[in-house]
Parts: sequence; structure tokens; C-alpha cells
Amino acid sequence: MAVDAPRQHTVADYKRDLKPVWCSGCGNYGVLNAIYRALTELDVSPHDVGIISGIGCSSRLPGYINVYGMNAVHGRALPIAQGLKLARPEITVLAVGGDGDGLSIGMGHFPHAARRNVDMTYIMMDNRIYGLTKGQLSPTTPKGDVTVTSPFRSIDTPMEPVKLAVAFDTSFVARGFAGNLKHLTEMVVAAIRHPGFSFVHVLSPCPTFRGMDEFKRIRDLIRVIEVPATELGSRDAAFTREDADPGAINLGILYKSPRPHYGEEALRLRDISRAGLDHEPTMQELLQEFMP
Amino acid sequence: MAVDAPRQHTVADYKRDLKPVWCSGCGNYGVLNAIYRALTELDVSPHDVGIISGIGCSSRLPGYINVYGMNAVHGRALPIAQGLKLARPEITVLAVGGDGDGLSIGMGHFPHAARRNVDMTYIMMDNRIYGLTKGQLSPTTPKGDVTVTSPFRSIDTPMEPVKLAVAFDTSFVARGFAGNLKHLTEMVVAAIRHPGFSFVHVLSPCPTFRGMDEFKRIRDLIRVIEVPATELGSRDAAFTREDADPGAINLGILYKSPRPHYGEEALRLRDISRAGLDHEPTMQELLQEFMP
Amino acid sequence: MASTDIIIGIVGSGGDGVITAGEFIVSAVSSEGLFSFMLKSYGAQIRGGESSCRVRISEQPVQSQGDEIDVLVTFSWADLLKFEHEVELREGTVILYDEDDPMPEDHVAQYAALKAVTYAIPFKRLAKERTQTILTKNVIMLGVLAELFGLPAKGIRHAIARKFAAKPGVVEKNIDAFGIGREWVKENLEKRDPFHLEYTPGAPKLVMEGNAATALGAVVAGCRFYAGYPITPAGEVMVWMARHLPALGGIMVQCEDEISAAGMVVGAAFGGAKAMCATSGPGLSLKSEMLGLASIAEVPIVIVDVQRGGPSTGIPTKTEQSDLMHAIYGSHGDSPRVVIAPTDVEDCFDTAVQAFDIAEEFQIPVILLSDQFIAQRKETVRPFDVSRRAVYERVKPGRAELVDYKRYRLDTKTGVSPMAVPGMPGGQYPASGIEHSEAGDPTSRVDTHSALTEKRYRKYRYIIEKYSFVRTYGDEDAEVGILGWGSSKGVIKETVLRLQAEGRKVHCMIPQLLHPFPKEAFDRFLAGKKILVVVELNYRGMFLQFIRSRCDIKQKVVHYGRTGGKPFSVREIYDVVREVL
Amino acid sequence: MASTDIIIGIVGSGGDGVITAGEFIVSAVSSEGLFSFMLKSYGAQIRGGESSCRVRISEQPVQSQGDEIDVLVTFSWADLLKFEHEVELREGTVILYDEDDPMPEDHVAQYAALKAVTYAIPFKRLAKERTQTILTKNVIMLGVLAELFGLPAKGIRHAIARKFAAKPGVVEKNIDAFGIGREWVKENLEKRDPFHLEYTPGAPKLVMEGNAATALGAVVAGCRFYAGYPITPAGEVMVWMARHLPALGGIMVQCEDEISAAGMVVGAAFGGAKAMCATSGPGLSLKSEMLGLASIAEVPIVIVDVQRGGPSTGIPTKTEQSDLMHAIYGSHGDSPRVVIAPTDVEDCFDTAVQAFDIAEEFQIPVILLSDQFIAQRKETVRPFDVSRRAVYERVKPGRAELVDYKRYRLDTKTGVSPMAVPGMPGGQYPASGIEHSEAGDPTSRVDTHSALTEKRYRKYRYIIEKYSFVRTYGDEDAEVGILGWGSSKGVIKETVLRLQAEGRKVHCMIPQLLHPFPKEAFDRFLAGKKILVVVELNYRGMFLQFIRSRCDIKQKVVHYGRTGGKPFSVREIYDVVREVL
Ligand SMILES: Cc1ncc(C[n+]2csc(CCOP(=O)(O)OP(=O)(O)O)c2C)c(N)n1
Ligand SMILES: Cc1ncc(C[n+]2csc(CCOP(=O)(O)OP(=O)(O)O)c2C)c(N)n1
Ligand code: SF4
Ligand code: SF4
Ligand SMILES: [Mg+2]
Ligand SMILES: [Mg+2]
Repeated sequence: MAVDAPRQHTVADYKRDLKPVWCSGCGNYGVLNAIYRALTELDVSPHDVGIISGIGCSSRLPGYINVYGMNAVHGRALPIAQGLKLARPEITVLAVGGDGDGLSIGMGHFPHAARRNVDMTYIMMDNRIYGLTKGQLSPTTPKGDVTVTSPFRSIDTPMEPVKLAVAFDTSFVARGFAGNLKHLTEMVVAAIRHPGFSFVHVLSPCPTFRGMDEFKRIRDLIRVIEVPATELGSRDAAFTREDADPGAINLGILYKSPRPHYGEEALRLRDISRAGLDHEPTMQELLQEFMP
Repeated sequence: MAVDAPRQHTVADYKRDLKPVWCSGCGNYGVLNAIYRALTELDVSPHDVGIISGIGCSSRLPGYINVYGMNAVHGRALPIAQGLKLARPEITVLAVGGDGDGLSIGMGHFPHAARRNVDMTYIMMDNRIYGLTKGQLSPTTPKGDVTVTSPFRSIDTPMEPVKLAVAFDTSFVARGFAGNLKHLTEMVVAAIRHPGFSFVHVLSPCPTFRGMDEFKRIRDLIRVIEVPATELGSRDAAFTREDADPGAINLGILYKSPRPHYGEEALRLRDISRAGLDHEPTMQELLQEFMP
Repeated sequence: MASTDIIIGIVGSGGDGVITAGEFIVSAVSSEGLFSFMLKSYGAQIRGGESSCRVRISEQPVQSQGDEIDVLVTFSWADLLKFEHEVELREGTVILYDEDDPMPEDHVAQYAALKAVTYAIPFKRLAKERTQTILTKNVIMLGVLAELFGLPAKGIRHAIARKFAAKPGVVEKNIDAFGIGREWVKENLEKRDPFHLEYTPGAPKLVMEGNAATALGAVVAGCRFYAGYPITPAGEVMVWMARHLPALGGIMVQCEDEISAAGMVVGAAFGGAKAMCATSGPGLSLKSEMLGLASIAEVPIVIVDVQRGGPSTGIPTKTEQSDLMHAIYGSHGDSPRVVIAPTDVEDCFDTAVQAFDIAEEFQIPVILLSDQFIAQRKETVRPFDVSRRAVYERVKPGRAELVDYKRYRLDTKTGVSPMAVPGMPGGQYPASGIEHSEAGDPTSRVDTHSALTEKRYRKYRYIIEKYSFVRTYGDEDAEVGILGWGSSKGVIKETVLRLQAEGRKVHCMIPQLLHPFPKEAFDRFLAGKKILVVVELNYRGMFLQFIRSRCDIKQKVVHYGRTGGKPFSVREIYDVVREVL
Repeated sequence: MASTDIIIGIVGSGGDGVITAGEFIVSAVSSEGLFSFMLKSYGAQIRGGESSCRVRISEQPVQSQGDEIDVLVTFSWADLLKFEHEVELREGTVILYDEDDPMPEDHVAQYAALKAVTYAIPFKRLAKERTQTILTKNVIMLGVLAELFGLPAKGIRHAIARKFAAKPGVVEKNIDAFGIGREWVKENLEKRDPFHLEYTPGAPKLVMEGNAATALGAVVAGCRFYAGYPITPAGEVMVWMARHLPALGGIMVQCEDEISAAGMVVGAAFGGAKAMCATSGPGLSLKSEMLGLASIAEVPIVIVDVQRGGPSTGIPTKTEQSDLMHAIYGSHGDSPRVVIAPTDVEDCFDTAVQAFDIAEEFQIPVILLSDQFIAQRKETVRPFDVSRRAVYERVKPGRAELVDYKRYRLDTKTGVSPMAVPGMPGGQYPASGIEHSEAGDPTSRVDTHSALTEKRYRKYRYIIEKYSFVRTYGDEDAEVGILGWGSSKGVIKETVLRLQAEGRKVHCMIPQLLHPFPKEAFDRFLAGKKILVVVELNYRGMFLQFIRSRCDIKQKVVHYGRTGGKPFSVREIYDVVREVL
């Protein structure tokens, strides 16, 4: 991605002419704006971007960006996005979606995406609820909360996306807040720039199903931190930091585990597999192995 | 489960008259024997036990035990086992299966089982390969290994089941080795006794697809440890311990996070939901809410 | 003109209380013993966008949503436009709108052509001036409707009182608002339309949506285990179970996905419980593999599929009958299962009970093929007899059978082998998704595979014998026959009644059991017919294809199918049938 | 008796090298220009259990595995018993066994009745004494066979040399062993049977299994992206791709499950790549939802389903044709897809190329319905022309089209709208599993849903027009017609040839395109037939049901279907057809 040339694009280039279906006050607007700005800052051409989502309020996002988008099926943004990136390494690929999409039905794909380490960015818009289906428990809903599927309070221990991502050794982990556009934009930019699978956990409140105070509640807990580079690679440190103060939520780049991404490894395999051959095998050559 | 009464059962009671299809030298024999012994020690009646598996060499196990068993579909042992336990709390329920079954196709169920914390035991028989399908990469195959699906060496970073289980806050995590029957039996007994979701990671070598030395290779690395009770509850400590010596594999009970299990919570919900009602609602009473 | 059947449409934006108003009407008429039927529709916004509802009221049981709207209330002309494809007006329609939002110029001619009667009403102004809040606007509107068209006022007051029971001040305020509306009409409006509901009050009836009826039916059948994953338009089944199963000592567990939900249900049923999960198309697709497991392991489970517009995510909020083929054929291999379809809200209750009966008696997965149209509409239903059923329990092995127990015994008449459940001494066996011997041991022998497959399919004959319930309407000896299924029943039945009232002969059949195919019932119906009209809400004509695959159809066939998104109207079906009559 | 067609069966335990021996024969005859066809079969043990193979050799193209075995070699009588359901002997069968394991008493009478010719051979002893290892036993056996029945000795030596090329000492040892076997026969055996292969050597041919042929076909069609999850009996497709795609600059990625594999393929194809995944029944079931996405989002993907015994886990190692209905109908909603079936190993190559052609031309998911019988058998095939094809590339929008680009343009003749791919300036659009407008925006409008559904199904007509390839054999004007599909082709064709040789008239048709249904081709075939024999390897009779759902069958129908576990034999089909001839 060329980022040094004089900037060619403005935010308007990434906007698409479709009014979001989101409720007013929804955190997703913040995420959308952050992505507009991040793409602008990275100055990547709209036609060189692919954004894949699952299903959910948050997953409507690709429809509002002037890129190659896909609002796919629930929980499968990661496989589709990885397929796209692996087949088209020159495209900037993002996967986006909700907490339910990514941690519930899509849970099985997350650790594998992390270990496969395809060079793409996954933005999880966590509202701690199922928005689109109207207010059911999500994997991040706090224990004890009342929802339509937990009318007598939830008895499920919530998941912690950042800790999971760290446990999965995701090569880049950050957290942002839909209400802090500037910082979130920075996180998205850094994530896209990171070579490998990057994960941005975004607190993106759903006032409709978690109440009007959710924004304020979160704003009171967040603190932007700058993790020292030396600590970024430690899983233990990341865990300790997340657990340190139950009353605080860290925003920032929280973990990094740089290593060759899948695309690079695949190129290495190509070279190994061609050993002894100075060209791409022809079809006729492939036939040889079937000669008796 | 009554364990104080004079023992009623012997290992023979749990054996079933079907010859395992496993290769000679397979680690799974050790696991099978450990389960026989554990059930004997716990003295639970064969008809009060349910063992559910997915698909794989390891998943053939239920067929060799004289209990209510199910060799189900690939990757779904955990949902089925949880359903069984929740519907029949008085039954002792185990889920068993391979590394591929549990960490690849079944990955999405593991963290949810852990957070749901149903009172059951999950035994993962990890041979670091796909046995039944004849030698493909598994999620635990070491990077760089040659398998039929990684002929030019694997480029996938392997998963670490114990660390994942800890990250998922599994309420009981242990590791055993198929070649150490006595210790493995202890682990299985402790896991079944633990009230809540317990996970036993078993190193269960596949000589056929990982070579005859796999047993020895593992035997050279393992060390039985006794984690102090005070440290058992710390995720950080568990991580640090696992990472401490890359040349060693810890066997033992490695992590505990005791909390009410799902069945207890469900009973609590029952009481809350009956508030104001001194009996189980009748069908006629249920109809009332539909009166205009 | 005294009306015994009125259709009211209401359109507005998020805050307008359109749906609540409709629900008050339904509640009111039901409490006074009339019948009603209400459909809701929303715009694209997740929340707070435009919404509309359509309520049909009648002294007689209401079969369908009817055709065009008699009385339309719109709080906003802009919102009305967004529903132009769903709101059809009749000649002489009455239109009520807020005087604050005057009728756009271009509507005038259109409505004149329709001979519409229009009233501009100061809904908003009355609310603001007389109740100090805009929120009562919808209840004032109800007052207007009650006065103008004779809607049951007592019932509406009762509905208001019940809805806000917990908030006394609110009850009063709304009762007042209701009065304000009525008064305003009395004092200011000169009635220029002929609609006026005439009725004799009767015993109160129930108000129910199909999803709740399904859940209730399951619980009455003995279901105490529900595993679900949220999906529109099946979500209410889970919500209902979450509210009621705990008190009943049951378990409702929200799973991580539909595969897990189906798996939990298989596990629970293997354990001896009556267990169910409900989903919609995408979830059903995901459950395909688990369905196969239940099939070969002979585990009795019930899967509810509330169909919506497909394929893929499709149109989650709208109805369609397009999962039929997947329900029948989805899952690799020869995997038997039963598919039954409820036809209306009350039937959701009945078929849910029956689904468990079939599953338990035959140890086979049963798919209950509901759809958004019945699942999410509110309907007046006659009080159920929730105790009337001899609920079926699965056959367990006796003591003799437990000696050298063979779970998958072949030598049973119906293919059903007694099933031991955990906790039963001596009944231990391995269930298996792998082909197995009678004892449950894995095998790859051709002869065993063949024998076990035959055993699993043998059940079909007995299921058909016992459960081939069909609904027929009209004249048996008519030459024109209509075939439909599931939620199309209402409009088809009403079409038949209408045609009969016109003195025309037509016959129709709606089978409850769709698969295994009740061939005898179909053949009996086909006999003597010259023309067949097959009606279904999908593009491909799945039902017709399915019938053709089993019956030799000699008749001329008129297939009326279209994609969903909107249920059939009576007029639509009527026109199709009239063409051939 | 000079034979031009011999069937050899070999049975033994893990270490006996049974399969290797069979492969040497196949390799040998292919290198000398003959044809062969080899099936393998294993016992229940994961590894090291009993195994068997059956090799048919002929100067003429081999259509099937044939009927009973001419020559049987068994290293162990106990192992032979385990295959009793798979090894059928003919009258006059030759049986070779190890003198170390004498024939059990109770076999003697049985074989006498069969008029079998038996030879006790000191395989083990020769190996031990003459080569100091038991491992050469199978090659000694080959020497015996070569000498006794005239198998191509040069070819076998060539095969040995090629197999052990990397280990020179081993080559020699085995060549020696081969000579030892031949010599022993020359010196010690008096031939008492009539079998002796007569042939004229020809140009070498290829040896291939169906799975490799499928993979090769895909790569020739331009596939450079493969995502897979291991499953029997499809695993070899992935293994082949893993070995070859990297060097071709492609990607083969092992996914965490089949849903992910299908998802990756959708993503890659959305990105413009030709992408494929292969699986078997359980995987196909899991891909149901993703198939629907590809369908509505109009993403061209290819899914290979190598069928095995079902349902559920079923019988993973054995063949069956029982995924047909799921392939056609699996996935909720109106979700178009194409299903084509290869008929033999060579055809796996052809249909794989064609699958991509159809997918790319019509932007539709294509399912290639292979099965274990063709996928895992070794067959001699004539060298392919890997360059002969005008490979189809999908239609992309031109410059004019990119102004106000509408991805899902309705006004195209075939329903195919030009598809922009990432990287193409101006082509940005949102693809969607939600019903959408021409521009790709979500909608729940009935009219749009209806129009887009029609567009997606419009493709069917043109697919049928272009791809209705059928194979027919026999006399067009016969009154008896045989219909079959996929891997049943071989036995059906051979049956027809046999009947024709007997002077009987029969006609048969094997369609390549199964769905959308090539009705014209079927109607043409049906015309004039009085009796139809429908042959398929599943219990339910899916193919017949499917045909019935589309064609008005007036003929008398004889359906011959049974569960899989074992492919049809020619005799089986012959007997069925003879009944009605
Ligand atoms: C297979 C499948 N199951 C269920 C659904 C229904 N569904 C749509 S969105 C959603 C969850 C929404 O929650 P989340 O992913 O957190 O997104 P949000 O709406 O909160 O942004 C569900 C369950 C579906 N579309 N597909
Ligand atoms: C849905 C599905 N996908 C794939 C398979 C094929 N399959 C059977 S076992 C297995 C993996 C075996 O590996 P593992 O779980 O580690 O068990 P092991 O055999 O090594 O004990 C696979 C991929 C299947 N049976 N079902
Ligand atoms: S429901 Fe919640 S998440 Fe969805 S659009 Fe509304 S505010 Fe946002
Ligand atoms: S293949 Fe490996 S895991 Fe499977 S039975 Fe053999 S040794 Fe055990
Ligand atoms: Mg959410
Ligand atoms: Mg394994």
C-alpha cells in the first residue's frame, strides 16, 4: 500500500450513498466514521479495499462504504475475508461484525484466523448485546443482566474479547471506543498497517437495547494507555494489565506478536515446492506423475 | 455420586465386548484404561454414565465402554454432552475426542462450554495429527512438520489446548499422558469429581502417523507437577508456568476456577422465576398470559 | 352499512405507537368475544423507523388478513409511501390522517378515483392540548376509531387498563385520551362513510402469536428442554421458553450457534428428555448435519423452522414458504425425517404437540415448518384445552429386552426399537452416527447398512397411517381442486368459502403431514378432479414438484407460486381460481 | 482359453502388501498400453488390519470392476472371511493361497461345488528363504501371477523400478523376488486353469484416481485457490492440491472446518479467483448455508462432494449415491445451484473443468457430485489433452457499465450481470446475502425480491441449453430404456454392451447435468420407450423421484436402487434388465 505519495483521497471518496439503518445514537456510526478516516489517512483507493461482514446491526457497515463489500452470513466474516486476502494479496481486507457474530456463532474461526495470521484487520463492534435480533444475550453481556433471553438475569460468564485475542496470540490487538473517534481512527490505521492478522476490539454502545447510559457508563471507565514497546509482546503482561483494575477499560494497542504472515509463508512454500524447477510447472508436467 | 459406600464395581463392569480398531501402540488404549479405572474408583454405575464423542480415532472410545455412549458427529461432542447433562443432571457425563475434533471443527463450542460451566468432564486425546483421516495437519501439529496436507512443512502456528482452556477460564484444567496410566487415572478422577466443566488434556501419541518415537519424545519432556492450591486460581501463573520451559510439558492439575455450575444456576433461576408462586405453574396458569 | 368484518390499517413512525394501537384493538375485540387477526410491518431502520399494522376484526373466525383495507389511519403521508407495496386500498376506503400533515396534492386525485372518504383529524393537537403529551396520540386515535366505526370501547378500556396495570397514572391518562378521541368525533365529525361494526359480545378469547403457541404446545407435550440461538422470526419461541421453562423445572439454554442448539437437543433427547430447538432458514441449513445424526441414531428431536424470505439471509422479517425442500431433503445420505406444517396460530399449538408425539413414538427427527406469517401475527384464538392430549411417551425396553439389549433391534413391526435411556440399568449401548449393527457397533457391511436403512424407513408407513391428517374445504365432488400447505391455508379457505357463497364448486386440501408423503390422501383428493390449482409462497414451486415426484398427476395443473415478502391475499388466490372455474 | 479380460482379487493383512501388489499390476498393464481398474477395500482397523483389492485387466477400455473374480489370491483364510460380502467368486475361479495357511476343511466342498481350481503356493517360505525377508511376499506373488496368467512382466518390473527408484537396493531385491515367483511356477506348478491374458502391447497410458483427476481438472480450468477440511473419501483432492498448488503460485489452505472452507472459497471467488473446496456428505451438509450465500450473492464457486455411505457419518470408506437430493435441494429458500456428476475417473477431470466453466459463466455455485467409487479407485486412462479447453472467464463490466455500476443488473438476457472484482476502479459494490436491489442494497420489497429471484433462476434455461450433455449407449429405438447417473455409468454401459452382444435391444442414458434438470434430453429419451429401468445406489430412489418431479412418466418403471456400501456389479444390473427384456 503506497502511503507516502501525496494524498489522493478524501473522506467523501469512501462514503456510499446509502442511509444507515442504525438507530440514532448507535455506536456504529462512530466506527463507520473511524473507518472512513482511517482509509483516508492510509490513502488506499476505494477499489483496492474489501470489507467483509457477517450479520448483525454492525455487519451492515460494508453497505455504507464505497469499497468492495460483502454483508455475508452470520459468523463467517473471517473465513470469507481470509479467502479474499489469500486470493488477492494486493487488496486491503477488513472483516467487521458484532460480538455475537464473532464470539458466538463465529467463535470457531477466530483462533484459527489468529494462528493463520493472514494479513488483514478484524474490527469487532462490541455492544454487549444482540442488536439486530432485538436484545438477546450476547457472549459479552455482563453476568446478571436482564435481556429478553435472560429474563431472570443472565447466568453466563461473559467473554473478554481482548483476552481471548491475546490468548490466541493474535499478532496485533487493540481496543478503541466508538465515542473516541480520533483514537479509534488511530487504532484502525495501526491495525491495517500491521502486517498480519490484526484485531481491534471496539466498544460500540447500543443505546436501544442497553440503555441510553451505556455511552456514559463506558466513557467513565475507559483510559487511553500507551503500552511500552517492550511489554507489547508479553501475553502475561497483557493479561495482568487487563485484570489490573476491574473499574477501568484500557484503550490502545495492547499486544503485538509480530511474525511472518500467511501470505509470506505461502510464498516461501512456493519457492520450496519449486525446488529444482526454474519455472511454474506446466499442465503437461503435472501429468507426468500419472505416468505408470 | 455416592463414592463413600463400599465399592460395588470392578474394571470389568465398564468393559464392553468390542475390540478397538486402534493401531497397536496407539495412545488411546491408555486413555481407555484410565477411564475404566477412574469409573471404577468413582464406583459410579455404568448405567449412570454417558460418554459422548465426536468423530476420529479417539472418538471411537465410547464404543469400548459399557455405558450410555454416543459416537456422534465430528466436532460436536461438547454440545451433545452438555445437552445430556442439563437434561439429566444425575448422570455422570463425559465428552471425549481428538485434537482436531475439539480444536478445529469443534473450536467454537469449547470456550462456550467453559463459560457455561456445565458439570461435566471433557477429555481431549491429543495426538497432534488427524488419525482417522490418515495423517493431515491438526491444530496441534508442530509448525514445520511434514504431513500429507503440509508436504512442504506446516506454516500454521499450533494451538496450545491447556493455555486455551485457561484463557477460557475453564473451571478445572489438567494434563495427563496416555503413557502414565496411574497419573492419568488420577486426573480423570479429579476432573469428574470437580463440580463444573473440567478439561483434561491428554497427550495420546499416534505412532502410525507421527512415528514410533512419539511416545518416547513425549516421555522425555513430561514432568508431573503439583501446583500449590494458592496458585491454582491464577491465569497468569498458569500461563507463565506453561511457558516457563519450552523443553518441558507439565502434567497435573494446572488451573482451577471454582464457581457455581450451570445446573446450580439453573436451579436458582427456577426459584427466582417461581417467585410468588408456591408450585410449578400448571398449563392452565400458563394460558392466563394470553387472556386479553 | 353494518359491517361484521372490518380491516383497519395504521401507519406511522417509531414514536407513533402504531403497533400498540393495533394490539389494543386485538386485545379489545378478543376480550369482547370477537375474532381478530393482526399483521405488523416495519421499515428498514432497526428501531424507530416507520411501522404499520393491519387489523382485521370480525364476529366470525377470521381466516386471513383479508384483502384491501377498509379503514386506513396514517400519521404521516411520507411513512405511508414506504408501505405502498403492502397497503392496498379498496374502493370507498376511509382514510384518517393528522390535520398537521395535510394530504399531498398528488394524493387527492388518486383517492378521489378510489371514492375514498377522508377525514383530517387533529390527533397531535388533541394529544398536546388535552393530555400534555404527544404519546397519547395513538389512544386518541383509538377513541376516534371506536366512535366512528363502533369498535368495542369497553374492550379497549380493558386493554388499556391491563397493559398499564403497573402504572396507575398512565392508565388514567390513556383512558382519558381514549375518551377525548371519542368525544371529538361526537362533537366535530360528520360521518360520511358506511363502515360500522355490528356485533354481539361473547365470552373472551385468547390472543396469541404463532411462536408463543408453538412454545406452549411443546410445553404441553412435555418439552422441558429448549436450546436456541436467536434468529428472526423464530426468536419469540426462545423468549417464551426463557420466561417459562425455569419455573417449570426445565432448561432453556442460549447456545453459541444453531449447530450447538441442535446438538444440545440431541444430547437431551438421548438422555430421555423431550427437547426442541426453533430457528429459521439459515439455522435450519446449519442443522443439516445434526439432523442426519438424529436420523441414523434414531434420536427423537423436534426442530421448529419458522420460514422467512430466502435464500441466505434473504428477507428476515417477511414470510415465505421456501424451506420445504430443505426440510424434506436437507442432509446428505438417506436420512429419514418427518415434516409437518401448522396452518395458523392455533395450529402452531396443535402441531407442536403432534411433533413431539411423532418424534417420541417413532424415534425420528421432526421438523415443524412454521413461517413468519403465522409465527409473528397476533390472532384471536378460542381457549385451548391444554390438558386434552394423551401425550405419547417413547417405548423403552422391558426387563426381558434388557438381557443382551439391542438398541437397534431389527425385528420390530414398525421399525421402532425400544430405546433405553441413561440411568436405566442394563440398557447401556453406544449410539452412533456411523452405520451400526443392531447392538450399535460400527459396521461397514453392505447387508447391515441395507437392513438398518430399511428399518429406519419402515417407520414411514406407520407414520403416514397414523398422522395423515388433512384439512379439506368445499365440495368433494368439485372438478377444481386447490392444494396448498401451511400458512396459505387461511386465504385458500376463505377463497373457497367466498366461491361457495357465490355458488361455485371447488374443493381444497391442506395436508398437515408433508413428509413422509401421505400419498393415499392425495390420491383420494386427486380422484375426480379435472383441474388442480397448487398454491405456495415460493418461486420454484417446491410443493408441486414434491407432489409430482410421488403422484401421477393427470389433471391440468395451474401453479400459483411467487416469492414471499408478503403473504397471499384472498383476492390473489380468488382471481387465480376464478380463471379456471 | 485366451482371456482378454481378467479380474484378480487379492486379500491379506496389513503387512502383506496387498494394495501395493494391486497397484503394481495396474501400473504394469497401463505402461504396456492395456486398461485396468482397481478397487481397494479395508477392514475396520485404522491401520494394519485386513485389506483387499480387485484388479480388472483388459485390452479394451474397462468399464467397471466386472462381476465375479477370476483369480483370487489370499494370504490368509481368516482375512478372506472378513470380505465375504465383497469377494464373489465365479464358477471355475482360480484360488491361490499360501501353503502355510492350508485351506480350512469347510471351504473344500464349497470350492469343489464352484469347480474352483486351487493352488497352494509357498509365498511366505520363498520370501523368507530366498530373499531373507517376508516383505517381498507380495512381489513373489506377482511373479506367480505373471507366469501363471501372462500378466505383463516387463510392465511389472518397470513398476517396481519406478516405485523404489529412490532406493536402488530395494529395486533389485524386488525384481529378484518377482523372478523367484515366476521361476517357482515354471518349475513346480502344473497349470490346471484356463486363464491366460493375451494382449498386444500399446502406448503407455496414465494411471489415476478420481480425486486426483478432479484436482487436475480444476487446476487446468484455472483454479488456484483451494480451501479444504479433511474428510474421507475426498481427502486426496486436498492432498493433491497441497502438493501442487504452491508451485503453481496458488494457495491451498487447510481450514478449521467445512464452513470455513466454503467461506474461504466464497471470499476468494468474490475476489476474482477460481476457487474450489472438496468434501463428502457431512461436509456438504455443513456447507448448506454458505451455498445459499453463493447463490444469492451470485458468487461462482465449485464444491466437490465425494459421496460416501450415509446418512451422518455413515460408512465413510464405501460408496453410495445418496447425496443427490441434498445437492439439489439442500439450503433454505429459493437457492439456485448447478449439480453435475462425473461418471468415471477420466470424467472427473472433464467435469471439474466444466464445473468451473459453468460457475464462471453463470456466477452460480456448482456442485460436482463424485463418489468414493470413482474417487478412490485406480483406473487406466488415456492421456489427457490438458490444453484442449477454451476455459471460460467470468464477464466483467466494461467501462460504460462502471458508470453508476449495478452489480445485479436485471436487464441481461441470461440473468448473468457483469461482475466487478476488487481492484477494478469504479466497480465497488456491496455483495449481500440479504435480498438486495440491483445496486446491491438491502431491501425487503416484494417486487425486488421477486425480480431478483427470477433473474437468478433465469440462468437455468441457458445452462441447460449449453450444458445438457448426456451419454447414451445402445439402440435409440429400443423399448427398454435404462436411466442412471454418475458412477453407475460403467456397469450400466457394460450391461448394455453385453445385452447388445446377445442381440438384445436396449438403450440407456446417463446425464451429466443433473440440475437444473435437462428436461428436453429426458423427454427425448423417454419418447418411444415402453419400460424404464432406473438405477441408482441409494435407498430412497432419489434420482427417480427427481425425474418424476419434472417429467410425466407414462412408462412402466422398474426402479433398481439399494443402499451403497458396495458398488453395483454388472451382473446385478444385467439381471434387472433381463427381467423386463
Ligand atoms: C445462521 C444465523 N443465525 C442467526 C441469525 C440471526 N442473527 C442475525 S444478527 C444476530 C446477532 C446480532 O448480534 P451481534 O453479532 O452482536 O451484532 P449486533 O446486531 O449487536 O451489531 C443473529 C443471532 C442469522 N442471521 N443467521
Ligand atoms: C463434518 C466432518 N468433517 C470431516 C470429517 C472427517 N474426519 C473424521 S475424523 C477427523 C479428524 C480426526 O482427527 P482428530 O479429531 O484429531 O482425531 P484422531 O483421529 O486424531 O483421534 C476428520 C477430519 C467428518 N467425519 N465429519
Ligand atoms: S439496535 Fe443497537 S446496535 Fe442496532 S442499530 Fe440500534 S443502537 Fe445500534
Ligand atoms: S492412526 Fe494413530 S490415533 Fe488412530 S488408531 Fe492408529 S495410532 Fe491411534
Ligand atoms: Mg452485538
Ligand atoms: Mg488427533
